[in-house]
Amino acid sequence: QIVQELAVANATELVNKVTDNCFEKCLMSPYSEANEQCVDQCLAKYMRSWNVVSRAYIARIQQASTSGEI
Amino acid sequence: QIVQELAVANATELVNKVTDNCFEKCLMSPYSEANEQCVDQCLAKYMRSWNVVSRAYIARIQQASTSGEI
Amino acid sequence: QIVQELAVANATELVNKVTDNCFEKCLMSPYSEANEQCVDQCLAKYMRSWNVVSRAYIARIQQASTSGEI
Amino acid sequence: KEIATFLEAENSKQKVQLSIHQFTNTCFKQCVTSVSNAELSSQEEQCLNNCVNRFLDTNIRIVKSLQSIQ
Amino acid sequence: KEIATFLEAENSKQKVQLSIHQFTNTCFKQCVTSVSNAELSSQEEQCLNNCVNRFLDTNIRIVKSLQSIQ
Amino acid sequence: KEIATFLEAENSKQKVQLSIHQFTNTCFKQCVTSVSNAELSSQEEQCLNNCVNRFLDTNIRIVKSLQSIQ
Repeated sequence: QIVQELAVANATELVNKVTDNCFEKCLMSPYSEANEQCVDQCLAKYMRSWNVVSRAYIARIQQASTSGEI
Repeated sequence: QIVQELAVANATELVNKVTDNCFEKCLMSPYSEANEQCVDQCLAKYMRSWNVVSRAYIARIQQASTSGEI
Repeated sequence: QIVQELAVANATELVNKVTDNCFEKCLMSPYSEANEQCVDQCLAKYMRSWNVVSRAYIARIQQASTSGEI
Repeated sequence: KEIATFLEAENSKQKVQLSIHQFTNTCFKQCVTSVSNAELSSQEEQCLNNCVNRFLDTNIRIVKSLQSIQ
Repeated sequence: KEIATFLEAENSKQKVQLSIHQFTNTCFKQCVTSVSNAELSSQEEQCLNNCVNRFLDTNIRIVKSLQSIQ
Repeated sequence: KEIATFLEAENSKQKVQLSIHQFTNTCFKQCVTSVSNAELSSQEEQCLNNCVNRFLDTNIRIVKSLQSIQ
């Protein structure tokens, strides 16, 4: 049950951060127009970025762990 | 007692966000001068904005709830 | 044990805020170069700022407490 | 069981309140540029309304896209 | 009862610490523009002092206004 | 004892996840300026990689400096 709660927390965090970033990149004050295509591309790009960041961070942790740094 | 704690949490959140926003809009580095008139107007405008946002959000929730979206 | 947990929480908060601020001031996209000298100076300046802010805030609390404001 | 229902209702109300605080903070920054008087202009009020609705559109679209990926 | 007093005192100290972290973060961003050396200039130090005091002025004025509305 | 080990492992995994969310948020803002298509350019991907690594360099340097001061 804890694992499930953490998964929900992670999904919520992801949705909140993508919404903030893609709202910022795709919608401009006075916000009179929606821009769904931009939001879709932004989401795709955010997920790809998440993968790149994730790989880079885990590589760094493993490297530090192998060299006995942590 | 829980209701009261939530009310306090809400009031604290409101005070913090108004202070941040009105400090940002009314006071400029090097911060040598106070600007009480600006802070008063900013607070009034923030409370009006809170009401507009609140109505818009609740209208949207009710609409989604009526159409069975949520 | 509570005191120790609070000390850890404080140290973590300090490290996070210094890292954010000094990353922002010292490193520029595309982030291809490190800038250790800048980070060291930034950290020193942040700690000095922490001391100035701390003194100013505590002086204000004591003043308010003496004048019976709080 | 009544207590559980009561707590759940309070919890939902609290989430709505927190969303209103967050939206007001985000949309006030973008839509209210001048605080030289205490009234909202009709453009500012329209912008706040649009801001909430476009933010929710963005949020809903992202949630649906992420659900369809799974 | 002594434990309660101890915990309350720790809680107040912790709140003061968190405020100092928050003020340092906000005021460092505005007052310290260059980190080309490790010393604070007298202008920067004055700006940090003013920043804390003006932020507290703003906060107190907003709290008092909100209390008088109720 | 197995439960404690399990909870600790989940806790570490959760911290890694939260760091990845935070890094993606920070680095996406800086490295991804256009969302006019859904693919990451090689420059953007390189920037994201560098961003994570420079952020960690900064973080590690600050932690070590603060430890050496104590």
